[in-house]
Parts: sequence; C-alpha cells; structure tokens
Amino acid sequence: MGILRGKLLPPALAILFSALLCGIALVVSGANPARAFGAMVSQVGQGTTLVDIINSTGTYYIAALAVAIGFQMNLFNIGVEGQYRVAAVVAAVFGGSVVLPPGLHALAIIVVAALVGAAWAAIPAILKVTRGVNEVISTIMMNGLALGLAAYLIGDDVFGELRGNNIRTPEIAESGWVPGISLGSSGTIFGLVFLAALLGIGYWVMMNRTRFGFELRASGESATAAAAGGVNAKKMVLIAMLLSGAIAGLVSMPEILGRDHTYNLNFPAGIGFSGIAIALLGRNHPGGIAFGALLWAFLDKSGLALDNVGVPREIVTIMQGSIVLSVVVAYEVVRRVELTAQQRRVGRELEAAS
Amino acid sequence: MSTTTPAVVLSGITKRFPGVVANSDVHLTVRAGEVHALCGENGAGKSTLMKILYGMQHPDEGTIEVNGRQVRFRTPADAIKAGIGMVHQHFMLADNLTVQENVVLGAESLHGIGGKARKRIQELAKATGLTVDPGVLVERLGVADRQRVEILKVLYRGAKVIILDEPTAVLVPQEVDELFATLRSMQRQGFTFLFISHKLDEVRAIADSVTVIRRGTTVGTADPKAVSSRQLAEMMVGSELPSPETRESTVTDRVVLRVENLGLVAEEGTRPVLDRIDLVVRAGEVVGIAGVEGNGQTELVETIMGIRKAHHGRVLLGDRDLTKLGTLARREAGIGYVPEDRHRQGLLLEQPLWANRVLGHQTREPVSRGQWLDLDGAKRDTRRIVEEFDVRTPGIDVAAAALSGGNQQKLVVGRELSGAPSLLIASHPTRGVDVGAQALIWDAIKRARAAGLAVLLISADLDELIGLSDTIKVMLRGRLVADADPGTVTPEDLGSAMTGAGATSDAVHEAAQEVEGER
Amino acid sequence: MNPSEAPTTVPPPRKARRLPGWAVGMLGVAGAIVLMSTTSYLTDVPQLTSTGTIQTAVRLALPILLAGLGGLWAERAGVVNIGLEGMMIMGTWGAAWAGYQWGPWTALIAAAVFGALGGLLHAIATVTFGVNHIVSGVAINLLGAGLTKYLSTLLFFPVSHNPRESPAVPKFDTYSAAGLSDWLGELEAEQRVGLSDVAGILRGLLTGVSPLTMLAVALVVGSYLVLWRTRFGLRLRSCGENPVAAESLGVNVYLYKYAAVIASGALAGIGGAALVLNPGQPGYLEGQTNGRGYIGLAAMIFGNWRPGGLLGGAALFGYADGLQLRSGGQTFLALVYGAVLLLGAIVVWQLVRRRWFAAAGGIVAAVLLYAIYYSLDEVPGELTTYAPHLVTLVVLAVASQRLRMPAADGVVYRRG
Amino acid sequence: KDNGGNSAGSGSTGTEGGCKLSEKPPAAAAANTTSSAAGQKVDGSSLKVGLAYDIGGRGDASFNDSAAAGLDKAKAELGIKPENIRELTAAPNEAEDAKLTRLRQLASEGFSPIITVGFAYAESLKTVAPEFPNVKFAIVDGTVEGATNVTPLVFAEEQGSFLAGVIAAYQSKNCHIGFVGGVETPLIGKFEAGYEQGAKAAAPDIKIEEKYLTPAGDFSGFQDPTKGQVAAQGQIESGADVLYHAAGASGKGVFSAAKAANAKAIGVDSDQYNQATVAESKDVIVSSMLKRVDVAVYDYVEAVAKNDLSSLPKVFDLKVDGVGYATSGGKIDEELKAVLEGYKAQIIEGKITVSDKPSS
Ligand SMILES: Nc1ncnc2c1ncn2[C@@H]1O[C@H](COP(=O)(O)OP(=O)(O)OP(=O)(O)O)[C@@H](O)[C@H]1O
Ligand SMILES: Nc1ncnc2c1ncn2[C@@H]1O[C@H](COP(=O)(O)OP(=O)(O)OP(=O)(O)O)[C@@H](O)[C@H]1O
Ligand SMILES: [Mg+2]
Ligand SMILES: [Mg+2]
Repeated sequence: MGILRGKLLPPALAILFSALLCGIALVVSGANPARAFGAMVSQVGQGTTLVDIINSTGTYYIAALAVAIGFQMNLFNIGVEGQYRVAAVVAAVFGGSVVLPPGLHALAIIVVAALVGAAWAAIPAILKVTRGVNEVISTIMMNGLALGLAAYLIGDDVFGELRGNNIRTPEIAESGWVPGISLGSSGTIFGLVFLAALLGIGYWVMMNRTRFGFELRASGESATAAAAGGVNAKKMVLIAMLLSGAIAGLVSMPEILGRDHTYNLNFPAGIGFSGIAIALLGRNHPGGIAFGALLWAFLDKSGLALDNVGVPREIVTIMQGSIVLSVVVAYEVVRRVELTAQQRRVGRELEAAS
Repeated sequence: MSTTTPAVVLSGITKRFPGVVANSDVHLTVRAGEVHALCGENGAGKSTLMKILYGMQHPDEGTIEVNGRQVRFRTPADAIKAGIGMVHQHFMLADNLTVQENVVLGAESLHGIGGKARKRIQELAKATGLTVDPGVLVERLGVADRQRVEILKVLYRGAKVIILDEPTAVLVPQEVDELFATLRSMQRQGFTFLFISHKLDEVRAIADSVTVIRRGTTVGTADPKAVSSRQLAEMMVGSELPSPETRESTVTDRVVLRVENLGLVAEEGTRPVLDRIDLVVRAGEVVGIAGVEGNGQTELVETIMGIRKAHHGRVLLGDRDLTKLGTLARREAGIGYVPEDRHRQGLLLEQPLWANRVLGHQTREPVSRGQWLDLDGAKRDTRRIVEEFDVRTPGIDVAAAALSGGNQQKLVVGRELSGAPSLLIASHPTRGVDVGAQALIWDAIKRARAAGLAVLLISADLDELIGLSDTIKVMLRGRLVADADPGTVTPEDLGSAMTGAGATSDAVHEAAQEVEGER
Repeated sequence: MNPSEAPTTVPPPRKARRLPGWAVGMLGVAGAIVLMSTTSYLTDVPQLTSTGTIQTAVRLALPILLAGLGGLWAERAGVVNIGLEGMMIMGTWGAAWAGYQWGPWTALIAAAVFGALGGLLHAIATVTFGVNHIVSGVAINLLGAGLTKYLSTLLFFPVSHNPRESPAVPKFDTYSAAGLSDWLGELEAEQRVGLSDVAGILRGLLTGVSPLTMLAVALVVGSYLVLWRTRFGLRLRSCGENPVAAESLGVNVYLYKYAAVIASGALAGIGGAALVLNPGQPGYLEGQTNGRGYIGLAAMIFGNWRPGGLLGGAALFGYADGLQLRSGGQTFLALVYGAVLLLGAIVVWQLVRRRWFAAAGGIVAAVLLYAIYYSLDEVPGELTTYAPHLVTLVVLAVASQRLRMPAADGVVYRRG
Repeated sequence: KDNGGNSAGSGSTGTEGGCKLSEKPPAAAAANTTSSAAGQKVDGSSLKVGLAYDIGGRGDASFNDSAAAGLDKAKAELGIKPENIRELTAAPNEAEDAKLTRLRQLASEGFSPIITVGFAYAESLKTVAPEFPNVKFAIVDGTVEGATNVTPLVFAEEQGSFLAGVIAAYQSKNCHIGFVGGVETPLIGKFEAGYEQGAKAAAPDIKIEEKYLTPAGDFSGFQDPTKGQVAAQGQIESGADVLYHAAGASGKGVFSAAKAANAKAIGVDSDQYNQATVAESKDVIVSSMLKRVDVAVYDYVEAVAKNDLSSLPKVFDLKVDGVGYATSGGKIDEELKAVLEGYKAQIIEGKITVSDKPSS
C-alpha cells in the first residue's frame, strides 16, 4: 500500500494532470483532444512505431541512467549532451578505422565510447574537485565545446568523408555491428537495447547492494554526514562524474552499432536533456527511469501521428514539460505527507508502548 | 516593580505536532519588569511555547494576553508590534550581511536602512553597553558579539518584553556575567525578560521568578531565591538526577592516541586555526577539551578524524601513523566518532535506521563484506543497538528523522561504539538530549572506558566535562593553553582559563610545563 | 549549488576588503583596456578595440546581461534559476506577438509579462511546493520551448505562414552622441597607441545606442540600487542568506521569494525581447535563444552574484563572441596573445606574492599559449565558435574559489 | 537619434571604381529556353503524392517552401486531388527513426511518389526505399546509392553561386566582397566554392571574406539572425560591400547589416527580394541565387505522371534552369545581364567547370 501510494500515485496523477492540461489547450485551440490522444495511442500499432518506441526507450534509458548517477549525489551532470556526442564521434572514427574480429570489434568500440565519455566528463569533475567550479555551469560550457570538437573531428580533412551533401565518419566494418532482433515489417530491435537493460540492473545492484552505491547515496543526502562517515567527497564527485560520463558515452551506441554505422550530420541532439527530465520522472530509480523513458519515447514516437489529425505536434513537448513539473511537485507533496504520517505513527506507537 | 497588569499572560496553551504534544494546557504569567526564567528538560516544550508567544507558531488552543489585552499573533511581525522580541536558541543571523543590515532587517520603517539607522544602533549600544561596529559583516564576529547583535535586534524594534532562549549555552562564565550585568541594567530601564536556561545556578542568579515545564505542561512557579538548584532540577525531571561523576580511575599507561605538533591553517595568510597541538590519550582514559566555541575544538576533532587535512604534525593511533590516511581508514583503524551535530554529520535523516548503522562502517563486518553490503547483518546489528541503547522506535525501517533527538543520539553513540573501537571521539555527546538519554550515554561511555576505551571528549557542558574526564585540557585560539585537574577544578576556574583570563586557581596550570614533562 | 558542502564550522574571518567594489571595478575596466590596447598594438589587429567590435559586443552581451540579471534577482533571494532559458524563450515569443501588432515598447512589456509567467511557475514549484530548484528549472525550460512552439503554430502561422517564425517586428530607433561620436571617430582613425583604442571603445559605446541598451544599463544600476540600497532589497537578500532569520524578523519570505523569482522571469523575458528587437532579427524565431539563458547564468556566477561583476561577465562573453563572429580566426589569435600577456602579468604578481607554484603554472600556461599563437595563422573555425565557452570555463577555473554565493542559495525553505 | 543607415562603420564609403574586371565572356547565343514538351497536358489525378519536409517545413521561406511551391503547381496543373496529398515535417534534432517512420507511414498508406526534402533523408531512404520497391521516392539535395527507386533531385548550387560571385564582383565598389554561411556543411561549401570562383573569374584581384556561423553539427547557425548580422557587419567593416549569404534564417541578419551600412546583398534559394519577412531591407538585395527546388519537384511529379523518369536531368544545373539568378528590383542592368548570360553559356558548354569544394 505504501509503495502504491508513495511511488505510483504521484506519477499517475501527474500524467493525468498534464493530459488534462494539454486537453484543455487542444480544446482552446479548436482541436478535438479525444481524437488527438486516440491517434497517438493507435499509432503504437502502426508500422514500426512500437519497435521505434522500444529502441528509443533504450537510448533514453541510458541517458537517464547517466544523469541519475550524478543526481544520486546532487551532482548535476547537464553535460550528458556533450559527452555522448564526443563519445559517438570518437568511437565511430575508431570503429571505422580498425578492423577486429566480430564481437571484439563492437566491444572495443563500446569501450572506447565509454572511455571518451568519461574523459569528457572528467574535465568538469576535475574542475569541481580542484577549483570548486560549479558543475552545472562547466558542463553547459562543455556541451558547447563538444559541438565544436565533433565538428572539427568530422571535417573532411580530419577524419570525416563526404557523402553527397552529408559528411560522416568512415563506415564501421560489419565486424563492428551489433545485430538486432528483426521483427520483419515491424522493424528491428537494436541489440544494444539489452545493454541498456543490463546497465539498469547493474545500476540497481550498485545503488542498493554495494558499498559504493551506499556512499553515493549518503553523499547525496548529506555531504556532511557522508564526510564524517568516511566518504571522501572529492573522490565521490570524481568517480560519480566519470561513471556518469562513461554511461553517457554509450547513449548513441545502440543506433550507431545497430543501424547507422557512422556518425554523420543527422546525429540527434537533445537526448541528454531528455535524460535529465526522465531521471527526474523516475526518481533516479532504475524501474522508475524505465517507465519514464518508455513514456517519453511513447510521446515522442506516437506524437508523429498528430500530424495526421491536424494537431500541432508541439503539444507533446508541452505534455513532457508539464509531466515533469507535476511529477516532481506530486512526489514532494507525497514525501511530506508520508514523513509526517511516519512521525505521527512513531509517536503513537511509542505512546502506546509506554 | 508595580503589581498592576502583568506584561504577558499565557493561559491554556496547547500545541500539537505530528506525533508529539509539545505544549498542553500551559499557564504562564510574567509580571512587568521582572526576569522570568523558564526551566525544563530537553523537549519539554519551552522553545515551542516561546515561539507561540512570538507569533512563529500558532497555538491549537489557549489565549495570549499582553499588557492586559488579549492578542492573536499571526506572524512575528504582529508580536513585534505588541512589543515582544525574541532571541533564539540558535542564532538567527545572516552571515553575509553587516551588523546594521541584520539589525534593521524587518524594521526598516523605523529609521530606514541608512545613516539614521546607524545612529540609532550606536545610541542603543551606548545605552546598554552592547557595543559592536554596525558596518562589519556578521561572519567576522565571535559568539558573544553575535549575541549582542541578537539583543540589539530586539531592542531596535522597541521590544519591551524580551525572550532569551538559552542565551548562555554558548557563553563562558565571564561572558555570562557580562550578559547578566547588561540584563540587570536594562531591567532597571523597564524591560521585561523571559529567560530560558538549563543551568539552574544561572537561573537562581538572575531570575525574579521561575516557571518549570515538564512534558509540555507547567509544573509550577517558584521564587528562585527560595529553592535550591537540586529542588528545581527535581521539579523539572520529576525524579532524582543522574550525575556524570566517574568513580575510580581506570587510566592505564598504554597510549592510544598521540597527536604531535598538529597545525591547521584555514586560508593562506590567515592565523592558524590549530597551532602546535600535542595531545595524548591513554587506554581507559577520558581526556576532556574545554573551550569557548570557535576556538578550534571542532577543527581539532575533524583534523584527527581526517575530515580536514593537517597543515603539519602527526596523528598516531597506537603505533600507527594516521596522518596520511583518510577518514574511512582512520575509522577502520579503530576510531569511533560522535560528531557534534547529529543532524548534519551523524545521520542520514531520510534513510532508515539500518542504513544509518552502515554509515562510517561501510567497509566492515557485520554490515558489509568487501565491496558488498550485508543488509541482513546491518539490520541484525541495528536491532542490537536499539535494544542495548534503549532507542525508542517502532522498528528499524523508520527514517531517522522520525526519531526524537535523544533517540537519534543514542543510535549514533551505539553505532560508534560498535566494532570495538580503541578510541572514541565524542563531540558534545549529550547536547540537546534529555536527561534519560543523557544518563544512558554517560553510562555507555563510562562502561567503555572501564573496558579500556580511550575517549577524547569535547563538551560545552562544564559539569559533564568535569564529571566524566580524567584529564581536562583548555583550548584557546587554536592552542591547548592549560591543563586542569577534574578532581579539584570548578567551572568558574575553567571559564577563566577558557577566555584567556589566566590561571586563577591551582587546579589549572599552564600547559607548557606539562607538555614538556611528557616528552 | 549545494550548501551542505560548506565547511562544517564558520570559516575564520576573512581579510578585510581593501578597496570598495566600485574601485575594483574601475581598476578592472582600466586593466582590460590597457591589456586590449597593448595586444592590439603588438599584434597589429586594430579590430580588438574598434567601434564596431565594441558595438557588437554590446549587442551580443545584452540578452546575456538581462538573463544574468534575472538570475541575480532569483539567486539573491535564494532560488537557483536554471529555467532562465525557458523564461527567455517565453519572452521572445511574447515580444514578437505584441511587437508585430503594437510596436517595440509593447513588445518589451509583453516579454516581461511572459517571462514573469515563467517565473511565477518556478516560484510556485520551488517556493510553495519545495521542489528542487534545478529540477523545476529544467522542467520550465522544456515547457517554455513547447509552449512557444505550440502558440506559434497557432497564432503566428496564419500571419507569417511559417510556424517557426513571427511576422516582422518593428525595431527601436537608435541614438548616438552626435558630435562626440564623430570626434572620437577621427581620433580612432588616427591609430594612435592607446588613445585610438580608448576612442574606439568609447565611440562603440556611444554610437547607435538603442533604448534597449539604455534600459539594460538602467536595469543593472537599478538592480544594484534596489537590492543593496532599499529595504525591499535588504529583505530580499536576507531571504537568500538566512530565510529562517528573515522570517523570524517578520519578513514574509515566501512573498519576497515570489517577488524575486517573478522579477527574475520578467528580466529574462526582457532579455528575450532584446533578442527579438536586435537589429537584423525578423522577430520570433524558433530556437533563437540558443542557450543564452544558460550563458546568462554563467555570467552571473562569473560576476560573483553582483550586478557589476555580471556586467563584466556578460561583456566578456559578448566581446569574445563578437570578435570571433566578426573577424574570425586571425583576430581571435590576437586574443590568445592577449591571454599570454595577461598570464605574464599574473605570473609577475604571483612572484611578488612568493607563490612559486602558481607562478610556475602560469609560466607553463603562458608558454603553451604562446606556442599556439606562434604556430597557427588562424584558429580553426570550429574552435573559435565556442571560444566564449572556453573563456568562461578558464576564467571560472581561475576565479571560482573567490566566488561567494548567497548562503541559502538553492536551499528549499519551508516556513515554520 | 540615428536616421537609417551609416551608423556602423567606415566600410561602405570606399573609393568609387570597383575592381579591375577581367575580360567579359563572349555574349551568349540566343535564348535557349528549352520548354520541353510544352502544351501537352499531363494528367496526374491518379497520383497520391507524399512530401516529407526537412526542419522548418512549409512556410520556411526557404527550400522547404520552394518544394511546397512545386507541389502546389503540380496540384494545380496536373490535377492532383487535395486528399491525395500528404505533407509531413521533420522536427529539430529528431532521431533517425522519426524519419524512417515518416517515410514508412507515407509509403504504407499508398503514397507514391514520395518526395523527401533535404539530404538528411538520405540515410533513411537507404533503409526504407528497398522495403517498398514499388513506391517511387525522390530526394532533394541528396543521393542514395544502390536504391533504384530513389530519384536524386540535386542541384548545381556552385554554378548558380558562380553567377552570384560574378554579380558581386561587378557590383562591388571596393573590390571586396563577403560570404556568410550558416553552418559549415558540404552543401553550404558548394555555395561558397562557386561564389569564390565566380568572383575571381570576373575580378582576379578581388578580396573575399568568408564566415560560417557555426560548425557542422550545430544547426543553430541557420537560425540566428543576430549572428548573421554581426558576421556581416564585421565583413562590411573590413571593407566588403557586397555580401552573399547561404545561411537560412540567419541571412536576414546579413540583409539588415547590409542595409544599415549601405552595402549590397545577394539572397539565396528563392527570390528573396520578394520575400515578405525581409521586405524591410529589400532595397539592398541586388539579386538572389535561385535554386529551383520547385521546378525539380514539379518536373519530378510530372515525370512520374508520365511514367518517364529518364527525362529528368541528373543534376538541376544552369542548363536546365535548375539554378539561376533573380533580377527583381532592377539592380542588374542589361550590361551585367549580358555578362552573366555569357558566363552561364560558358558553364553550360563546359568551358568553365565550377568546383563544388571551397579552395580553402
Ligand atoms: N516543528 C516541529 N514539528 C514537530 N515537532 C516539533 C516541532 N518543534 C518542536 N517539536 C517537538 O515538540 C517538543 C517540544 O520541543 P521544544 O523545542 O519546545 O523543546 P525545548 O523545551 O525547547 O527543548 P530544548 O531544551 O531542547 O530546547 C519536542 O518533542 C519536539 O520534538
Ligand atoms: N521543523 C520540523 N518539522 C518536522 N518535524 C520536526 C521539526 N523539528 C523537529 N521535528 C521533530 O521533532 C522531533 C525532535 O526534534 P527536536 O529537534 O526538537 O529534538 P531535540 O531533542 O531538540 O534535538 P535537537 O537538539 O537535535 O534539535 C523529531 O520527531 C523531529 O522529527
Ligand atoms: Mg528549546
Ligand atoms: Mg531542541
């Protein structure tokens, strides 16, 4: 009951609330909300939408995990955006320029991506630890620099090559591809979606069963108590940020190794920012994040259907924003109510005992 | 002192918090122009009552009368208008604002925030002897000065009834005397005081009448000149008082902690926070550190714990040099640590009790195995602590925040005595803890000492310090300046030494010889 | 932004400030001018201090300055506002919507109102509901982007036939100090060391000034006066330093936080209007703010939570960005040279203070930079574009430890 | 108060005279307007046409809009039924699968032909086109290797830009011109390359400023008029007095900077002189490099209706009027026009080959 009330009720209420809000917005703008939402739901069954949602969930999930690791200790890694971009370019360049046995090749690319992501995250981490630079600001700046670096690296006089009007890194040889699960006309699920699931499990185990996870959470809840308990705050910042960056580095691996095999100008942006929102939605809990990622992916992909019924697709972004805001408000309210209830219960039980 | 209308009458005040009734049917009458003391053990509801009078909290039942007129305060602003001011238990000052800004805040309509206000502050300071420079940032002031600012704040608003919630807790005896002199002169100018203190001799020194609160209700009002401290205390507790006294010495000659020439510099170019500290604690010995807050005790403890990095000097546990190790390694080496602020440093408030058991022990049995936590072990051992230390809780899965302060502290002490430490560093182990919990904690420390534990005790409660310690060292401006023999020293002597007034008694001697003697 | 990381005890008193703030500011400005004109002279790149460069710097700095000012208001009251970007976007939309119909002044007002709505939302979430400030800010950025896109398709599309763009918005007229400007122009053209540089800078500041620039300057000065010289400001700041104390003195902390965050939103909104009303802008354009809200926040932190410092931060960012956009790689290389000079000065200072380690670090960095300057003809375009980001990062790395944020900044406050 | 222009700098008041121009090309042969099979009415009423736009979509006053115009023309002239037309638009920063879904959606609902606008669709088409072998696809600005049912509709932007360069050289009084690119992509590089070559061909000594607003991958450079304005102003102040832009919406900033400094500007893609959003500064627009996406789209739909794709050119270049220049506003006099036609003829004949990569 407690779990139901504390963990599931807030997001459910928040989704309802924002659906209501968007419904009103739709009515005001003269559209039929029932038709719009109906189109979104029925879109799931169309073509490859379901598979797209699953694939996209995987990508968002990785991004959100990266963010969540930082959040666990109140470290705001706004830089996932830049970390996955730099990691993607370097990994794609690396993958395209070596040939290794199948399996090993893909693994090497993944490792490179993680290392590069971690290295990019190491800069703000080191600045924070040694110079006290606020990570929110430094990671935002690093995002800009990541764009510049990526652009430089794919220049056709550096590592890139021209393809028509596109520009991309050399294609990764087939030995570096990660095959997916083909569902025929419904699309292909990326093999690395399972990497996302694996990361989620690893994250759960780490947070709940290991000393490191405990120290991370302790630092997040009270830096001073953690310090007195022997947790080295600087070390934690460094490790958490590197880990976060390493996971961020994997964000685009499912797509690159499963479908694109290169980094090119169509590279999607903004996944890092979605990751922040999703981590918030999921309360940094691996299950919650999975749910958040799924919801996000659903809104994204089935939002395409809105074009068909003449509703501006932007309503989806409004919905995403309002869900995040109302979820955090709902969680906060529930948290307070629960704490008060618990104190009251403790008081009552002690009264009864004495 | 006319006997016309009383300044304040509180009748039938009841205030409930979730799970606690802080005040129930409290009655209090304060005559105009008197110093009225309010006594009661921790959590008795004194602060709550005063916050109600000051409009910060709203009574569930009951009425307030000020100068004969019934009032309802929605906010402190209403209370201020009615001439009531409050100096809080914990200072309420903004460090990064100047004294003047702190004083005029909220009362800007009186004299603006500029030169006129400054003049008025200086006038007030002159009239009451509370001198402080209005232009200086509060962060640069010591405790006594901060307290002056707090009182000035209240005066500036034209308060006639002034609530002082434990104003002496952070002061040394000499400063207390100064404060009392100020209060008396202000009393002559017609101010009324409500004065809260746990220190009963102080109450008897300053108060004209005293009201005792127990478990949220008024037990009665007495004339402090007519009752003894002991009688008062028993009114508060409702039973015999425990005492911190340790009977026979258990000191051995095995050195457990040795601190050599320890130094700490907070910021390049500033004066050292710790300066040439030499200290030895032996097995079975309690070494107490006395000192006015802010003289480096906190830093000393945190440097020994490795939370701060020593500038120079060494810390040895037994034969092992800890100087280069981190906090965790020092804990693993056998140091238990009761931090001074349990909320900030001792506990993860929103985590369950068993997770709090893990904190600081995350590398050790029984709560972990290698890199992995052992949840069953942690829970089992938490249950042991709950039982052994009489932590009043319905279970070990409740959040630490749900416990009362005393029970939280018992949990912390229990945790820190787990895993057979060879040294316990206890900072203010009974601060803000009620009498029952206090007795239990004293008892635990005494038992561990008897079993050969070395204890470094920091406390502002001089009775506790004198009662528990085998040796007392006095700390002043980052240095250990004097030693005292707990068998003979009085709190007053200690107080003089703490403020640097020099040794006034045989029981306190300059530290230099003692240190030399040890080498 | 995490106050619990503060040391566990009150730090020992810091050394007294020897100079008042304004004097430090003047010295800084003078130092910057000397540095720029020396560099300009030594590298023979007059663009460093030309009128156009300065004008551009002002134009590019304006939105950042206003957003930063918004951040300043919120954070002085203890609310971290990373939602500035979203509020700025709301401002651009509001400015365009009102502006194309009723002109630039209405645009300003509408932008302030729209931004303030974003601020109100942030206040409700953080003050009333106690939501983590960053979290709420992130959500508001999402919402701001989504809402304006939606409203644009709804309201702009029928008029502009483009769902991502508003109809053209009329702009302010600009003003120049006529005679003075010409005289300075002559002086600048003479290319005299130092003098011409100062003339160029002054002329840049006095020529083609839009009312918006004047408004922004007025807002900076006004913010200083309001926050530091009035009772309202004192109360507002006390909420950012110690809200519990403020509340105990009868200050309605919630009210002041609300006021501050709403003002913050309004200022960010005006920053958005500055974008829309910039010459060369047609009006609202999706994605127009392009992270300037975040940069504003960085400028504010850079400026140590003070209006004067913020002005410096915004100017630095605008200057660096303007320089790279206007003249690209070669000129930018001159800045690298300037950095070498600056490092040289720092090294000397460290040597005087006998900080050998810091001095050695400075020398290494200076040598490295000089090597870059020497070996390159031009900084690659990909890298100059984000040079402002790099500069911000470097400056923060150097100066971060001297910064002092409001003590209760980012802390969720609950009454009682 | 400032009145109108001339507040900014010294650049515009250069010495009269302009460049030392190279020898004019021989006059072009008489009009070779090849209006292919004029008069013959093609019936497209049975077609279901799908259009997938790039970011911006219909109304972007740029190449999406141009594609839309082509579609509208096809609708009117070939009799395509409105209910048989579906237009979908890409979102900024969207993931690849959004494009895939968009295309699959159109294809599986029976749309054919499906025209995709923008090279960003190339990768998706590579996947989707083989899945629907009977559907006819086209891609504007892109090529898809190995997919037989995808028709590339590519343009010789460098050829049109060559003429823009010639115009700039002839119009420049300082013999100093500028180019502002939005994002440093290969596509925009073609504009720069042609422009450079054209200007140099007309005036070998000419000085050319060039600036890209953002590097590849950061597409905000197409959306930031402030940056366009600043970059243009910088070029004007260093002496350039004719600016050509290929910067999407940022180009509006270029026009406004030109207007403020009495310089001249050359538009891109469509005839920007007639564009409502830049009406304020239209008098500085001396010409625009036309990229006839509308023509390509229309021709393609017509070819599909006739079931004869082979009639389509491989590249929409000067020869087929796939690119060109605009003369609205009357800033191109007959003499210059003759010069331009001369160069145009030389390019068509192959006497001049225009490179599609910038020299630097
Ligand atoms: N805001 C609050 N919410 C819930 N419970 C509270 C709150 N404030 C006080 N209490 C509870 O009310 C009781 C009375 O607390 P109060 O602070 O008045 O005690 P006190 O007599 O001042 O104690 P001390 O000597 O420690 O200052 C305590 O049990 C405390 O736990
Ligand atoms: N602001 C508050 N909100 C909710 N509960 C509170 C608050 N303040 C105190 N409490 C509750 O009051 C009880 C004890 O708090 P309190 O601080 O009065 O204890 P204490 O014995 O005075 O300890 P301490 O000296 O550490 O404050 C706990 O149940 C705590 O949760
Ligand atoms: Mg109290
Ligand atoms: Mg208490």
